[in-house]
Amino acid sequence: MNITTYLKGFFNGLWSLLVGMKTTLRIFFRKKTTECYPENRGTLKMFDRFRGELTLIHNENNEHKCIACGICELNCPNHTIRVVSEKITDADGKTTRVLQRYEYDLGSCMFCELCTRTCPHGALAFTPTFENAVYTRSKLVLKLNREGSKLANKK
Amino acid sequence: MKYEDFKDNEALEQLRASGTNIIMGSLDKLIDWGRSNSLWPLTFATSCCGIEYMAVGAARYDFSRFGFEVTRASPRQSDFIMVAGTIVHKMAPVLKRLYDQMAEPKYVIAMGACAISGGPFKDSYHVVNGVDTIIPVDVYMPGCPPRPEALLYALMQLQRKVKVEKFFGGVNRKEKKPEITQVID
Amino acid sequence: MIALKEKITSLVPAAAFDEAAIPTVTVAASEYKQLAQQLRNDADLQFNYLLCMTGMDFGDSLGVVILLESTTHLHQIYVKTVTADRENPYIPSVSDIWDTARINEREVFDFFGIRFTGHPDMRRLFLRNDWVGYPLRKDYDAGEALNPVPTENEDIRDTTLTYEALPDGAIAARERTVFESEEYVVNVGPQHPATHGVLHFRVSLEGETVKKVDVNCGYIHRGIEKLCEKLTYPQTLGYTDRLDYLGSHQNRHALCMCIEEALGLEIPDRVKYIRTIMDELQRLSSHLLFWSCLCMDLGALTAFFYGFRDREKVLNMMEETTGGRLIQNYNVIGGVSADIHPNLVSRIKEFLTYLPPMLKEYRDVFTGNVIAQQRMKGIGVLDTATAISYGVTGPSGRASGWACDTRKRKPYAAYDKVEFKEAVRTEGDSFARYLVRIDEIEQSLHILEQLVDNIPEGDYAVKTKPVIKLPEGCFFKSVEASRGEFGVYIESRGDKNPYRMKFRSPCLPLVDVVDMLSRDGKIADLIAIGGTLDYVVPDIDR
Amino acid sequence: MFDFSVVTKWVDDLLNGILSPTWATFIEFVLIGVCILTAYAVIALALIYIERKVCAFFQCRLGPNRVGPFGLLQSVADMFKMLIKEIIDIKHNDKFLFNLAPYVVIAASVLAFGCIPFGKGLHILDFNIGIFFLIAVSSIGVVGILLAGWSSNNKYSLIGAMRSGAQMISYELSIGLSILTIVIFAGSMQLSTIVESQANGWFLFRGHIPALIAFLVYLVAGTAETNRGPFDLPEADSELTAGYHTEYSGMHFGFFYLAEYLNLFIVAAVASTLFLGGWMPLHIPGWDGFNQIMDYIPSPLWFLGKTAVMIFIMMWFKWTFPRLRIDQLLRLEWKYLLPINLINLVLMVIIVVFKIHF
Repeated sequence: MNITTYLKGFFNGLWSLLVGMKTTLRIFFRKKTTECYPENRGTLKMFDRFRGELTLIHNENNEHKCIACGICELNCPNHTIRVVSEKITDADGKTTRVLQRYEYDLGSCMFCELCTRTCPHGALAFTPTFENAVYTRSKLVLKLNREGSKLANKK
Repeated sequence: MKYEDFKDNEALEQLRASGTNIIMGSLDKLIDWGRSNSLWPLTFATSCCGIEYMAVGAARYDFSRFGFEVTRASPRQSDFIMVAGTIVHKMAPVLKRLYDQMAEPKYVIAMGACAISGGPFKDSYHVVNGVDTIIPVDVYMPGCPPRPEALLYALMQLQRKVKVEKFFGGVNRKEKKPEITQVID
Repeated sequence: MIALKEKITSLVPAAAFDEAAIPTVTVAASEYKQLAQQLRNDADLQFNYLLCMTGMDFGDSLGVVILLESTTHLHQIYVKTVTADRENPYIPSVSDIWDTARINEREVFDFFGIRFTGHPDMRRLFLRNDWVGYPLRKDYDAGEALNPVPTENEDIRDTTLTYEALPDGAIAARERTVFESEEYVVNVGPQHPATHGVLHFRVSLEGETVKKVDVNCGYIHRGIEKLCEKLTYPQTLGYTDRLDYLGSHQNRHALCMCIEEALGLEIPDRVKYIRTIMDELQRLSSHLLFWSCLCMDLGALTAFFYGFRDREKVLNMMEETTGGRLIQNYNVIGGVSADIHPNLVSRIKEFLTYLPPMLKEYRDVFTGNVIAQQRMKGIGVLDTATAISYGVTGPSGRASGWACDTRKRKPYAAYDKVEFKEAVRTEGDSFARYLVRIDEIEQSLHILEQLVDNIPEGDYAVKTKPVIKLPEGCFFKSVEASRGEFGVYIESRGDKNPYRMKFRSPCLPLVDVVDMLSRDGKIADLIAIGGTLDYVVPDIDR
Repeated sequence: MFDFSVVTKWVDDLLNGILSPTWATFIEFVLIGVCILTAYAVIALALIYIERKVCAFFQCRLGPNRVGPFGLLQSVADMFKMLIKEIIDIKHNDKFLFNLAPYVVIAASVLAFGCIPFGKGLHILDFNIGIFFLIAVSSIGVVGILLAGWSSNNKYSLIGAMRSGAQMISYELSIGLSILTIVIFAGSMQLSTIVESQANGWFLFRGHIPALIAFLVYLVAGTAETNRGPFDLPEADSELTAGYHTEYSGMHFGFFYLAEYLNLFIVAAVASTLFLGGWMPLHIPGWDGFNQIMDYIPSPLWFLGKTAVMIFIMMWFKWTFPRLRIDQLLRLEWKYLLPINLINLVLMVIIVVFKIHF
């Protein structure tokens, strides 16, 4: 190593360090990019397509569209959904399957959307909620059909 | 965030109710304030959730606002372990050991479906169905992977849990003292 | 194709030749090695790149299917060999012909219990040494009773077995030492900040100098391949996202294309464009993450945040359209799950002007930095022939002078309609690997620029049958994922679930070369090499 | 300019007036001990907060802002937690040395801390070989680190400690030589004399190029001495998990943590004392009005201000550069800094002998 390469290497190295320091200092005074959750909770809006948790869509009359066919349960790759139904015979002697409990384990859902995509009646949807952390495991197994809800009449 | 906005307050009230001690109450409050605001995570991630965990540390979400950014690579110095990702059979004893190596008080957050229940890989021959079968879990955070805000929410839930703990009063964590092991070197 | 057939039948008359898009040669185990050697060395064939090795359980027999490719002639061939003995299956090893076979044969041994004679290191690769049974065999019982969750750490052995086929047909087992008892062996991992997940290196040190590295995988082996055998095709899609989660869209793209090709589905141009755009966005996010993590590994903590700051912008774009930040879940069989979001085009355009100044910042902070350069230049040099032999693809392969970009070699989606440069460098060191990725960020921007205004009108998906059944046969399709060639191999028996689904992981070869590259370097070099190879552990372990 | 020796004198007289000399001295010891430890803790906590805020700003984020106003109480919360965190007892280690090591480290930094002149008359230890004493005691710290690494019975710790040893011994040379340059210039090793002799201009300006070079070398070597990035090899997160303090938990780790920040403060304080005039206000010969205005600013403020600037520069280093490799680290010292320093020393001697300084 001769003296010129020694010095050249030294000063080039020094220069590159100074360039780096200049850049970081510039960023030091730049506006920060942090979003302040939870302070911004009021204004925070998820993207429409974001999948937070599965819901059974209920209309204002507390009616849903699930006929308890079980296609979603069948399509779910890891048994996240359990559809409990019962057969009810009405006055005319016609037997229909009625949804009793729509169980959904939020703690094992992989959000693959196969349930919503294969549902023949469009009864399911993902909502963009994300504040779901809890202290007890059992609270993550949700019952999706609301209390007293019933099947919406087809029009 | 207001108290009512949080989920699962019932579990919190249960904790609060146990082992009240009025005299030491204010000292407890001070300690809890310190602990809850200085939760240092262990640098630990196994899969996808780990990337979201990094994203929370990065500029956009920045968990340093809460004082969580001092991620320690050594379990001895960290306060909680974020189980971010699938835990498989081969990893299970390692996780257990990491947990044992941590100093009290220590907390566990199960992040994502894999850590809660095995998630997508529930049926696999090599996946542990939920880390709560190996170590006690304080907060369950669903999602696959949970988004960064959900992670911050879970951290706040953990803070709330820490805040109702009693240092001098009753013992909330009924656990026997773990055996002492060496850091995996 | 005829030439290939003639050539092979002349070489090994006993081989059965099956013509298809990719021809298959079936040979007996006794002739397998000889055929492999000839395929590799014959001037007209030159199958120098072992793309994919799949262990198979055919029901009555066990076997191996290897997919070979020639980097000069660009032809491909499957070589299949079987052994009927399920109790003590032996197949000759080809690890001395293709280096990458070494780790792949260990994987096959781990999953199927096939022992390879002549292989230097027949240890389990993913599962624990005390694991009972071979999980990917069809008769394996996956119950908890056989293999409960262990409570004790694995007793890691310092010795390994190698099997030798004696001339009289008998098999002799010999013990070989991995680490001598007096070596100073440090465990880097499984929980270590620089292994990018749960990878376990056992490093033999002499002071600061690394003497030997033994890779111990499997701390995130989730058994995806076995899971897929029980799932229907649409259900398997979700699992590809979770292999290499930084290339989730690309992985899924490969699987979708493989299934679509097998079904003979015609994919609309719009879908191809959308998929290409999302692929490139994914590549951007992955490379930005690579940059961040490398900087962090080398101790430049601030740079990590710059990379993530810009990556968030990419994630925003993807999330708005696909609904997922990391796990995209966007490709479906026959198209994509939803049309692109109306904002996507404008967001991409905004990003195209946003990123270049940031790239300059990267240069100032890290690329040009004398410390960073000295830590990467000349460190971990991988030459072209070795890279091919080890099957090191992607940016790491290209840094070694191997033009291995699948987008150029086997164009898919809309890659034949765009113009871009394949970033190839010849130095083969860590710095070259780093620069290739920086170049690829620029090329990705360039591709996006060409595509974003020209997305053709049309459907975003074609209708498929409710139950998808693939015709009988084997199918392979590969894409250029962020870390290399990601391939999907499906063996179908005409059912609604695959008989065997194998993912060609781009990261497995990467972790395989760590030992070779980091020998006689410093501990810090090991970190730099690991960082620039940029493997994702769940992709290795699957 | 207010002289703090008035206050100390007053306290001394008061105590001697009402107590026997032995008791008075004893109480003075206790008082000073309490003061120094309080100052130590407060400065360390403040520095931890500042570091976290500064690094956040370099990284386009906000940093702690939820605990107390602007997150000011963040490090206080950390302290509370650390104080009651379990101290794990480890099997198969050298118990005595393992428990001793953090105290050695903290004692070394407290001793060094005691030498620093905070303001006019605000001095704890001031004797004729002050700077020599400071160098000597601050190097005790490395013993603590080596002990910690050795006694932990952990391979990472051992590698970290060995790195630290190599690093400290090398960079001690540069620190010593660059300080020697200034000692030649000042003609004294007493810190108060060094500060006093900068009344007409700081050494950085008066000493021509050699002083500037010595300053830069001192900055680099000082950063290395504190084990901070880009020289944080002994605890390199991504290589050795936590280096020599991997096995330490609770307050024992807290001592290492505090000592790291205090060493940062000490290095910065010494830099400002030697090169930037310590507590001496900025005086420009001839500008009497300006000098008088400068004198109105209390001397501790001057000192802390200069130290703060130095600390910021060292944080700036840490948050910009990647970590060096061990061979680069040693090459930088032995091939660049040491030769430069030696030449610089000769230059300084020439300048002093021929009196060509300001």
